[in-house]
Amino acid sequence: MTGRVPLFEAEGIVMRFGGVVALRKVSVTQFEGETLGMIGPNGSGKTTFVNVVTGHLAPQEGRVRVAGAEVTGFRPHRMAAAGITRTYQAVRVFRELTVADNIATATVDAPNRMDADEIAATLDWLQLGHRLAVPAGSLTLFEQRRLEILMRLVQRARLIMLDEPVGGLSATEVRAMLQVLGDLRRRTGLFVIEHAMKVIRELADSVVVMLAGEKLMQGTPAEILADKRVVDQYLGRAHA
Amino acid sequence: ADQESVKVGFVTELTGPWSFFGTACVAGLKFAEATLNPPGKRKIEFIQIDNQTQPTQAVAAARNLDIQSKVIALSGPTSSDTALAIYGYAEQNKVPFLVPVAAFPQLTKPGTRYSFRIEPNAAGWGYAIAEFVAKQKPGAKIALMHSDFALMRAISAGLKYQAAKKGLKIEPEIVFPQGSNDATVQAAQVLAANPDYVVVVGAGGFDNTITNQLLDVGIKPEKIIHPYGMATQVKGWGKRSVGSLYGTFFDANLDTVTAEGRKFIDDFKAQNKRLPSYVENYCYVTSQIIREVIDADPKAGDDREVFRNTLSALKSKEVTSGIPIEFDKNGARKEYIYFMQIQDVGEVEYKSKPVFTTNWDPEIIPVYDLVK
Amino acid sequence: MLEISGLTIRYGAFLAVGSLDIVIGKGDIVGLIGPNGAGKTSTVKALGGLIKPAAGRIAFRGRDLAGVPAHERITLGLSIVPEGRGIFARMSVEENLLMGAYAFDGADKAARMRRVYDLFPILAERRWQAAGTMSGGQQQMLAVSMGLMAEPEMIVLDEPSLGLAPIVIEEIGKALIRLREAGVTVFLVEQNATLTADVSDRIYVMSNGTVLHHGTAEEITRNEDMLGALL
Amino acid sequence: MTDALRKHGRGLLVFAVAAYALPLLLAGNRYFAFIGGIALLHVVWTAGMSLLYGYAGLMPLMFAGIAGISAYAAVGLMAAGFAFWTALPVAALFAALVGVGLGLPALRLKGFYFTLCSLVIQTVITLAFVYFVNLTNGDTGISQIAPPAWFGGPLQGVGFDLVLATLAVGAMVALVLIVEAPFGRRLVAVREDDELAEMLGIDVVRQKLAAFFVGSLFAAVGGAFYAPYVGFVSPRSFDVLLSLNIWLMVAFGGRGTIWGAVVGTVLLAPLPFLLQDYYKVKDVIYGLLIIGVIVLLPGGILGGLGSRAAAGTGTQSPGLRRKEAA
Amino acid sequence: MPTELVLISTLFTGLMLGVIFSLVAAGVTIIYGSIWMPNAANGQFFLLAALALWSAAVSWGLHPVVAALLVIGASVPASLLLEQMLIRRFYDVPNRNVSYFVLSLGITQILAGLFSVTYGVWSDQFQIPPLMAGITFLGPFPVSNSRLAALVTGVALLAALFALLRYHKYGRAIRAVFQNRDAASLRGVNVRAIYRLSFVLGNLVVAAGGVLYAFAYSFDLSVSWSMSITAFAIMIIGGPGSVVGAVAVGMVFGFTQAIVSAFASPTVATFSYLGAMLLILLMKPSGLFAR
Ligand SMILES: Nc1ncnc2c1ncn2[C@@H]1O[C@H](COP(=O)(O)OP(=O)(O)OP(=O)(O)O)[C@@H](O)[C@H]1O
Ligand SMILES: Nc1ncnc2c1ncn2[C@@H]1O[C@H](COP(=O)(O)OP(=O)(O)OP(=O)(O)O)[C@@H](O)[C@H]1O
Ligand SMILES: CC(C)C[C@H](N)C(=O)O
Ligand SMILES: [Mg+2]
Ligand SMILES: [Mg+2]
Repeated sequence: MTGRVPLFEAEGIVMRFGGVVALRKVSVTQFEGETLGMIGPNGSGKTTFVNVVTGHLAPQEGRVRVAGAEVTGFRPHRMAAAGITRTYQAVRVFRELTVADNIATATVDAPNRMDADEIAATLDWLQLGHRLAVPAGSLTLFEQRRLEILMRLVQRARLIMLDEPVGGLSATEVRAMLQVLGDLRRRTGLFVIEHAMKVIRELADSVVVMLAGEKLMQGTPAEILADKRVVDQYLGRAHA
Repeated sequence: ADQESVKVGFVTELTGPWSFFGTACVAGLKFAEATLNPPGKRKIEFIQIDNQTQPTQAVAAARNLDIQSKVIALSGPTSSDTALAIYGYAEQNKVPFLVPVAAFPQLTKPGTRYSFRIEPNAAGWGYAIAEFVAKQKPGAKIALMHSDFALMRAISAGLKYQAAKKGLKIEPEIVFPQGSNDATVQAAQVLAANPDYVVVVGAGGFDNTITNQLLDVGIKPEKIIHPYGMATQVKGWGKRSVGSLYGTFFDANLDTVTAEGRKFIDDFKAQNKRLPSYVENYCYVTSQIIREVIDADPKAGDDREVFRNTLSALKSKEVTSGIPIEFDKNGARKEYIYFMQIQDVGEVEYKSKPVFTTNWDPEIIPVYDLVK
Repeated sequence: MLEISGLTIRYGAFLAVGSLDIVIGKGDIVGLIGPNGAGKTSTVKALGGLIKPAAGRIAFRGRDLAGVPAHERITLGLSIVPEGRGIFARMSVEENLLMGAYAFDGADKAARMRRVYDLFPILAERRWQAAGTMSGGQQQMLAVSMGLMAEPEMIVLDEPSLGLAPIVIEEIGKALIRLREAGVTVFLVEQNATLTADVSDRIYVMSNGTVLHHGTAEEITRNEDMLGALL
Repeated sequence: MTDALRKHGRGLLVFAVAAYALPLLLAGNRYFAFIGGIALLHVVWTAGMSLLYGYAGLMPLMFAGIAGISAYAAVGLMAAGFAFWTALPVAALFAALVGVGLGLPALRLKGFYFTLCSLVIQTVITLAFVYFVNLTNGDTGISQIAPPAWFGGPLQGVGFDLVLATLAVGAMVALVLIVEAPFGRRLVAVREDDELAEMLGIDVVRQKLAAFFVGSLFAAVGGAFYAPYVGFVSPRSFDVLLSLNIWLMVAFGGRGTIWGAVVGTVLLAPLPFLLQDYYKVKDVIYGLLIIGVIVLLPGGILGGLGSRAAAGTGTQSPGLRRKEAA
Repeated sequence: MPTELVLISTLFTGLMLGVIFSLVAAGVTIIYGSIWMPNAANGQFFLLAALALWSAAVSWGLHPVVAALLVIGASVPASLLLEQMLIRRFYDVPNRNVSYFVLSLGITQILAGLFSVTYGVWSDQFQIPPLMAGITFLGPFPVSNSRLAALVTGVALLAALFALLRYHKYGRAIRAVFQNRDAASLRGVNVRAIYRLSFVLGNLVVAAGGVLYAFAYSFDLSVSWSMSITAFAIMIIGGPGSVVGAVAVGMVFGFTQAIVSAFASPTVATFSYLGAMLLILLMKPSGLFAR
């Protein structure tokens, strides 16, 4: 198991909102070079988990470690400095600012940011180069999703946690996005929440299945897709 | 006739929180205009500017009048804040400044050269209340309720100083912050303390509120003293307050009012549907003093130093009341106050009778040290 | 039930929908699919009266909707579940549902609520939770439920499957079919071609503001090209 | 830094020429010169407000209070025997820190609630000015404040006006530099979406605090100069109306446009003085003017013309610009 | 029984002030919570109602009750006119709260200017003839019947307002419109009608507050700003848009004012509730009753 360096370790996370327990002692570790998927019914705690790992929420119990150091309860900007970042379930960019300003903003407090050439190359790769002067709010959804990723890349994030990256995209765009993500996983750590099984199947090395705030199981896509509980409670007959 | 008119800058409160006083003052001034410029005499012209009851604006206006209009002297403020702002400008720039209505002692603090004040200083009003109460009831207990304004702080400082000397007790003292609107609880507290007199000095409408609350809880009007009473205030206190006391420097019910003063009162009443009070009177008198200065030395109309010196040396009387006007080396007058007791309050007029008069020298108590 | 003819929508100079024709019969489930930016949501907004079309006519049950303000359309029996959820984030789930029946004073709201709770039990469990704190998928369920609270003649759903677990999407499909059985007309605007194909009687395929194809679900799914493009 | 100066160089030059010309042209008339000086002082205040309102999206209505704290502190220090030039930095720093301390609770509020809260804080400060008589002399105010010493003599007349011009130009240069620096970019990010900004590594709380401190510093420096320039301070000199007016000047001229605030200031600051003779309608005119602008030009005078320019700090990132040049 | 006297008067004062504060803050919060307008002119509207009452009752000599009804009634057409001329222009403007704030400052400025050269010149203090004669004793504490009537009316108004917003669907509609305007209109809410209604209702409540205040206290032109600020403070703590919050916090403000000024001093009271505001916000930035 040499080279199995963890990107983050989440251990026994408990997150309660009043009476609702969103996470019950969830432990997940993601290793470098590995793409982790997360699936689960609506409200099973996936987004909450990302919120905890990226510092948006401080858990009531449990700890988060990055590179061996405890970071539980760190605010998001410190997580970003540690290279752990995320995108949002509903796309989020600085809508009023131009694409170029969005990028510049992403680099402003990134200690390890890309230089101009690398940024230009990444822009080309994500096909956003011609949109620099456009306010981000008037980009198409797919472009905005790419911009979200670009803004994490220019920071040289070590891990990008994607919350439903293909949500709202058309079939063609989903395919294009899959290609993007396929390339992306070679550049950086990826953690993907999706309801679109195709995405999970194609990207994830290992999949965490959440159910009612608990980690039901973890396994390869093939393993979890074959699990009866997953089919019954999440996928439904059509996917069986 | 080829002489230019003498210009006097009149910076007063035409808008803002003190606008009532500024406007009343201007109304008083207007009645003097008929007699101000008799044929053959050099014309005196008042240039009015609004200071918005704002010290900054007051300074700017003073500067405007000084530089743009080249006035010979400044006058006009009816509130201590604006008067003090202009005071600084006048002293620094050597412009004679005749304050009609502003009671804050420091306007004539030692070393003052260009500022002169007609209204007695407020610490003295407090002194006078203590004298009055001590005479009515030696060893009396006084409750003091006042808003937190400079003027009221000065009054209470004088009152407390003299009360201590006269063996009077001040308890409780209740200070209301600016913008207060209720005194119900305080009235009850005062009632509970059972004082012999209650001195009430609220700002604006709050003065009525306090008075009403006191009357509501059953304090007798005879126990209530207002350090000063303008016509609108007396009307505001209303019929219920018959018997209560207030201080004043000029009142339509005084016997000492001269024939000219009578005419002033009647004319004013006809036009404004109310009696004039000391604010209007002082502004009326202000113009008369300036006339006298110009008449006394023709050069005073052109030279500020001459104006200042002539004014300083002036020995005159308020035409309306016959009370002497003389300034000491700091520009303060020999001071006096009447205490009046309300006997009836009507729609336009009210009736009151003098119950006490006192006068004093500005420095009979250490006013300039009492309030800074 | 609904007749859209020559519908044209502009945002400034930008033409989002150009001369669109759609006809929906009573009791049908009609799908509208198409890629991002095709103009689907714009069409839905025009149906709801949230934007004013540049040209064209929308007739609901024979009545021209042109002069009918947004808030009156629901009382005509046209209930719209907008894209992006259209919930009231700081109201409880139950209050949101009550808002769903806002326009129906005399209605038995408790009974209506029971029916949607049957469809999405989690909502009953969370009836006091602020809608905005629900998970993305839960919010989507709530949005659909609000649309149903109107018990409309016709319901228009803009991307109801967004963010939902596969099994829930299936449930929604079943629910739509049940609605049709109850006589409700359904206009399903989707990107999820599978769901649309599964439940729709007829499908319109839209791209760049116009209808590309139109036919029964089988016709569309049989068309290989189209399938390639959509699935 | 040079980028910033290049970008705004023309504007700065025009402003500097105007600012210095003003006292010289008005030198013959101390009254107009005084109004000019007051306007220049307001430029310092509105520059700080521009930073906070236009760039950080914060709309504090306690600037007058902070200016007042600084003014009272400076006067107090001068009374204690310190030279104005020593008192100035101490007072300004102190006031800006007090401002940050008072603003802390308000800074936790989002959007407009921050504004309303700061309005209440301003009211508290004014009350305190009246209440702490020992420190402030209450509502009597402090008059006859001595002018600063300047090369052996008192700083007066045109000399003082020119110092104010320098101050105003300095404030604008500082504003330009700040806005074009990474700090400015962070502020814009915080304004647009603070949660996203935080996610991207920006320490939002710290940026807000820093912005608030810097903005308050502008207010405080202006306040410290105000005292000897006008020669009189009282609680009413620094009341809520001044706070509102400072903000209005920025909104009036155009939010987020550097020069909009200056235009707004130059138009509005002298108005109360110039309308002095029309006191009966003065407030009504002022009110109608404000309403007229907000109805006809919702983005403010300059903002209404180039609203997009208002949003960003530039269309291209420095990194990209470098590449193009290469 | 002096202590009992002070105690009862404290309670009464808390209630009286609380009711006035609550009314004004409720009016302010209704308008903010629907059309998103932080109305800085609310204090001027409040004063306008009080002054109009003074004119009607003193200058024209109308019976105080008639004058009061007239003034409160007149607030409706006045609000409608204002809505038509200015307010509705901004319904579709993004960030309209800022535009509205500027607008309301303009209105404040105009009204203040008008008051200053009219009422400000006529008098420095205003007092309305009593609503009814006589005095009632609450234990040892005498209250003028006029004030008692103002208090009872105020409480009744608050109760009615609460019932309207709680039990009438209009209440929920206001909140819905505030949170998601398009969604509300799709659910059948006539957004513009709600806006208009809220503006009128809010102003009516503020005007009622002004009228009751004028019956209970003498006043001068300076009440306007302090009322504006107090109403804003209450709104922020109570949670913007929450009428329940406005009433609860309004009462707390009233009682704090009364209690602290009785047992410490009126100045401490003013500092204390504003200080409490800062503390509460430090702990709960969204306000106590945020919705
Ligand atoms: N702020 C909050 N307050 C109360 N409950 C919350 C809050 N945030 C999340 N929850 C609850 O926690 C649970 C987990 O929500 P989460 O958003 O993590 O789900 P999810 O797995 O991402 O679902 P989806 O697939 O629908 O996005 C849900 O039941 C949700 O209602
Ligand atoms: N308010 C607006 N202003 C300008 N352009 C707009 C606006 N709303 C939509 N558009 C543009 O109109 C076109 C159609 O948008 P619409 O939202 O109707 O598409 P859609 O088919 O619903 O797409 P999606 O699948 O992403 O929801 C798009 O190009 C979009 O960018
Ligand atoms: C009218 C007066 C009571 C005002 C007072 N003379 C003052 O100095 O402020
Ligand atoms: Mg989620
Ligand atoms: Mg859409």
